[in-house]
Amino acid sequence: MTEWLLDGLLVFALLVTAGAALFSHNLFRAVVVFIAFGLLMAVAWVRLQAPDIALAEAAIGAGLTGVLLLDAVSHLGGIRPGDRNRGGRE
Amino acid sequence: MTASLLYALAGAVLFGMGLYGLLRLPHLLRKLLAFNIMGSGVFLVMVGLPQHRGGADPIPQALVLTGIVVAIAATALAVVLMRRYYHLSGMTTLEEPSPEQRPGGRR
Amino acid sequence: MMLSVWLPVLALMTSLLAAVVIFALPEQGYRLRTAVNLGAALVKLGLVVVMVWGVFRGVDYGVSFTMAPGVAFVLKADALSMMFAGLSAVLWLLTTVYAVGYLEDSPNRSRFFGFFSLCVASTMGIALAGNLFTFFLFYEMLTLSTYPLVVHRGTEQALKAGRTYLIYTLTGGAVLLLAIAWLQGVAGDLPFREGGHFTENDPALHTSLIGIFVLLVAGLGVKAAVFPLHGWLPQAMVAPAPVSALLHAVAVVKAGAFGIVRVVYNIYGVEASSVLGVLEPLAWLAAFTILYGSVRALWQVDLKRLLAFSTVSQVSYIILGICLFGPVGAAGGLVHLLHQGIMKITLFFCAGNYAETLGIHRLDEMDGAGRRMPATSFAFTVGAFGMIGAPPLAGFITKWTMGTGALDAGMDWVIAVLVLSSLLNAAYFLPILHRLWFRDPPRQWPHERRWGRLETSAWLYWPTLVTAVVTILAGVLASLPFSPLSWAELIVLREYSP
Amino acid sequence: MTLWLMAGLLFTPLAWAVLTLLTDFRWGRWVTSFGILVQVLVSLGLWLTIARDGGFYYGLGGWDAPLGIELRVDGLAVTFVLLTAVVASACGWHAGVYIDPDKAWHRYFWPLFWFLWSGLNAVWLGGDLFNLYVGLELISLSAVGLVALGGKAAALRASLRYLLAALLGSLAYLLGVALLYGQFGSLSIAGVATLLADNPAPAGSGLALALMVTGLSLKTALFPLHQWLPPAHGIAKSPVSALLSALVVKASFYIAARLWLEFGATIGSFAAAQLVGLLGSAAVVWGSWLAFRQQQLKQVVAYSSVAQIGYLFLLFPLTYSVSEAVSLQAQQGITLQVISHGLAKAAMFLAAGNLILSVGSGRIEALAGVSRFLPFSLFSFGLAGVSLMSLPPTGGFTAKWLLLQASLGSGQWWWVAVLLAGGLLSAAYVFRIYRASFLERPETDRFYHPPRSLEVIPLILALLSLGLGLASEQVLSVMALPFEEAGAP
Amino acid sequence: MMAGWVRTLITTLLCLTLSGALAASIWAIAGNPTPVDLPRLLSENMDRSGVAHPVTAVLLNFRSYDTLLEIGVLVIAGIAGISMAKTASLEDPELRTSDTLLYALQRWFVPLMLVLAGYLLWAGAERPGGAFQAGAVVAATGVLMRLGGIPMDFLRPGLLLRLGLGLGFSVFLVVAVASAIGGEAFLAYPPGLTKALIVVIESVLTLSIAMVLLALFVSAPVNDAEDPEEGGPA
Repeated sequence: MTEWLLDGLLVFALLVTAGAALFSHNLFRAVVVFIAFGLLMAVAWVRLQAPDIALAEAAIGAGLTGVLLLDAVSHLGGIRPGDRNRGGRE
Repeated sequence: MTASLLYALAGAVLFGMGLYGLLRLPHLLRKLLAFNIMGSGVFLVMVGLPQHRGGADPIPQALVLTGIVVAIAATALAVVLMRRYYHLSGMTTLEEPSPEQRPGGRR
Repeated sequence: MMLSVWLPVLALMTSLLAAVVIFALPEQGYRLRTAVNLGAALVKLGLVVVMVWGVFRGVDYGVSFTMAPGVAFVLKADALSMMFAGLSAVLWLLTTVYAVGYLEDSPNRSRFFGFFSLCVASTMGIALAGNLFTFFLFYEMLTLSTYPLVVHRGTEQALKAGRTYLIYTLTGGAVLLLAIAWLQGVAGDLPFREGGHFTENDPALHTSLIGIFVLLVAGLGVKAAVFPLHGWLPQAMVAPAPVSALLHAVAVVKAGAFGIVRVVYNIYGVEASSVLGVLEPLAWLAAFTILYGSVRALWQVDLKRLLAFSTVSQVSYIILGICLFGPVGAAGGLVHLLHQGIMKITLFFCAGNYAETLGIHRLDEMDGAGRRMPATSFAFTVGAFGMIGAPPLAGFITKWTMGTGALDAGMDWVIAVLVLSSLLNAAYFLPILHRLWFRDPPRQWPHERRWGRLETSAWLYWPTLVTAVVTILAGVLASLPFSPLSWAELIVLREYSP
Repeated sequence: MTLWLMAGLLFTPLAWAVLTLLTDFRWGRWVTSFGILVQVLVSLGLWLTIARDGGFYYGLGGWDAPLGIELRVDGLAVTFVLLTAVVASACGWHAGVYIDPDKAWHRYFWPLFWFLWSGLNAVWLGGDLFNLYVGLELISLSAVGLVALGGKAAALRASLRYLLAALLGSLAYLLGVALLYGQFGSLSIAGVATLLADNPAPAGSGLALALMVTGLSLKTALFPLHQWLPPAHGIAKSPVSALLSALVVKASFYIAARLWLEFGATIGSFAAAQLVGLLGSAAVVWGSWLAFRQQQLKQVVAYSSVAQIGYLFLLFPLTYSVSEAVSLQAQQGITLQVISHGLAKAAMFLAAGNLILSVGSGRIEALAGVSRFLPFSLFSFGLAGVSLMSLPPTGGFTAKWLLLQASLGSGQWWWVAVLLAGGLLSAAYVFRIYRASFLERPETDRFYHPPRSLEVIPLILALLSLGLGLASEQVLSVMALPFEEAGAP
Repeated sequence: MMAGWVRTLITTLLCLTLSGALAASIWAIAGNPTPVDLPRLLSENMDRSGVAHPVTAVLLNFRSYDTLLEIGVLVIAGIAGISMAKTASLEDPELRTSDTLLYALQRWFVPLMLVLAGYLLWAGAERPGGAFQAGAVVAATGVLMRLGGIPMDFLRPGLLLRLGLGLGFSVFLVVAVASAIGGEAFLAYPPGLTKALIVVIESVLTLSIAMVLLALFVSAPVNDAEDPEEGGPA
């Protein structure tokens, strides 16, 4: 039963973070939430008995992609105030 | 109903959400996030569905590993293109530039 | 025998190769290009003469290979193809000579002669095609290779005419393709065969066969300029005179008419066509076109446009002839394929001569041109009388034979059409002749050029006279073997008793 | 022997990709020309071998399907391998002359070119659903890289658009693969087809096929999913455009067609087949119309690709629940259409590149008077156009002839209208360009004359597409060879 | 054009329908048994694969062609990425992130991560882990160092970088071709050498993967060095 609860919560959290990554107003926050999504995916892979993917997801999905996107968002949207409306928020 | 199936079904929902994002969100970075979320959804279906019947299946797991590497390659390439595009056009969407924006890059 | 395989291919290749060589030659290579052109034309004429002799003795020339699943590429020489091939070989030689003179000093000659040769190659292919598929192949090639000739001058008017030409012919081609594909689906790949294929056909097929026939005639009728599909022809008059000559006398309109002959004789068969009841409406349509073209010609003020409407009228003689159920009428129609070619090319050469030497384009500028250019005007007179059907010229032979045939077939109304059309022909040609010979020349020609001893350039002078003489000979010597009439009778003989 | 040919086919492009990565553009050109030679010989050799002995399945690494990855080496696959060799070597040769070697980033052209080639070979021979996915990604990413190479903002926008469309398409395909694997536990196309033939169509596989075909249609730019194609193909450098239009879009179509032919009979439906055919027809009409409306020469050619791709999708309705003979006709017609469009479109893009190079502008009006000075490029363009108009004796004509027969034979006469109208519409846009070039302007020769080799290459391709019509029987006969079930050589 | 909300509505409906259909299909598929039992087939052949860990066996032996092409995809992305990169100094101060979180991460994590990478690589043959994970970790380390302002000149687009990009891929390729020369089929490792070869491949792959990912990260920033121009006249 606890396992079901855990799985249910995890899936719920996955969907919520995915939704937040897509629809949150602030792009920076969206990327941070996306990193959280990646970490949750890593946990999900552990639950699916796939430790290899969990490792890869943590390193690549959450880690590298996250850093790449964070770096990008800071350059695409964040630096100059004039672009905030175009870059940060759609 | 097993936990694997639950994850597979979650994958289906993630795919739909990602698809919406990819189609409707204008900002390129959002599109990229949406692509990655879609990808995660596909990977969940890929592993979750076969494992529903009998324990861990290494073959889809290996496929998903390959898929993740392809996805990161695509993402990284997209980021490079995007930043270069932004540098040259000052735009973060794929809309055709309006005439006053057309000449040259800014920054 | 190898030669029997290679002769048709060689006849085709001479002009194809000539085209390739000419495209590759530099624009300035005037002498070499002329040499290649004339050489190829002579070689081809030689090959055709050999083949005519062979076909007469009953040799089978042919080559075929499978091109795509279910269809073959077939080249075959029978009496009918040799008629068309002979016409195109003779007239190519003359027109080449003429065109060399006509286009002297004008730009883009390399392009012109290249496509000119391609055009003749297509005509040759049409003549030698052994089934509808091969026929269609060359038929479309003809469309494409004539387009650059029509728009050759590159003026707005030329490009507009080119567009009209393309819209008509490509649409016609699409309709023809549909008909051929449908026919293939109904009956398989049909080679052209004397007597046709549908002598004992299944009545269940009748509806499809009638539908296919209508589509075939519609597709071919565009090139043959049958009313109401003739609209492109008068517009295409902006092309240079040798091109008009070629389009009218040999290549395009004749390809359409020839195609209709092929369909009626070698695909459906005369008997099957008449059983299907498709010949009679076609005859009416042809008759109407004959009169319509003549009437329209009455009101033209531009010489070449007048000749164009005259062509619309004359080509339908061929179609009318083959629709007459009977060997004599058929021979009349077929012989007109040659006669009209020779007469019409004479007239166009003359029109070109007037335009090139004196700058005359319109009828009211022609006053007294007979005194300045007697030879050309003589040729024009011969051509015009031929068209009217005055004995003993070529046109008379046509009309006489067709009239006899119509009486044989019991289609008396055709006589009325022939007479009326002759009157109309006279009505638009005789005033021109009157202007040529009996009016005083103006003090100043619109744009005169002089070429020393002859009235015009030798390159333009001799072809015109030759065709005029041939027009006379074709009439006078009609009863000799190998005259157009005898050959047409040979074809009809083989057609009606295969 | 066959082993070596396979090795050459699969691995030399990859090896050359690495080799050229280490050189600069000029050296890369020499290395590439040697590689092209090897590839052409190998492709030809394999084609001849298959033409003699028939096809076979090849298990890579000694592992047969379903555990390993198997390659399906049959007549159709080697025909496309050969087509790729011809078109890619022409484009490579052209690019070597055409592309400015002094720009630093052009050194990356060659590795991307070779990766593209290897991806294409992998797709033609692929018999494994997931392996095809990786092959597709290999093609897509290298194609995107080629479009973006040294590009300006517009090129980057086009390539980003292209990238996103390609990724979306691949994901849809991959989801279908996931469903099929969940259903059958096998990734081999042949294996799944066998399983499907034995049982009635299981639930869920319909959606899998729909997802895969939709994803692949997006990558093939089927109307209305075509918007990404014209900007990308129009803005890339001409040799790249040629590669993209001639080969890259065909790769995804090829997979879709294979899937349909293997699975369609059991899990497809008449309505779905008609729908795909309808979209293809809409593509023919709409693409041609847009091509006619363009002001830029290369945009005309790019939109023409949208139209020509439309024909390919007539395969779906013309092979669904029809007789063997009709289905075969349709397949042969589509194969010919793929080949002849590949050759003709490559010729057209290369010739268009030459024309643009000489008049110094991409606009159609700029071509006025060019027919007098650049007859060769224009002639190649026109000859390729004849194939697009599907007039005889080109390969495009034979293709259309077979499709006409198939439509009439299957009773689906409504496609006839599409086939005939498509030819006329393509005539409209091709002759629009011809017309522009025939306009006479008083100026004398003001054009840059490109090197002769640039002019010869498209001419060769155009002549090949012409010759294809005359020799289609020979080409198609290789396709129809009996298939040896015997395993690896 | 359609109003924005209409498009949004249509897209929403499309995505909902798709998700629903997908879920239904998954549910339906989950109800049937699979006709092919691939995991069993795999475990039967495991002893011939040379490694103990099934995922590694699939990746580097049974389906090694996939992996080869996948590395190709990665290299392509790297090439396309560095083709956009400028040769200007990588020590551009603007590139340095002043993020304190990252700075802290860098100080503590870099050594740890390198060790982790080594472990992952070494463990790959028997336990979960392997070239991808190790490569990703190395790359992540590099990214951290880079963000901390360490220049890493070898990532400048040059021969060295290109060698690094191609290395793992070419070793893999050489093994594939060499195995064919040895008489086996492609990508079939000679018996006995399997384990050694797989370890070699894994190691160079780690290096290359890290290199590609880092190169992509480094080439993403754009500075004012020069505007790219249209190369060809097209």
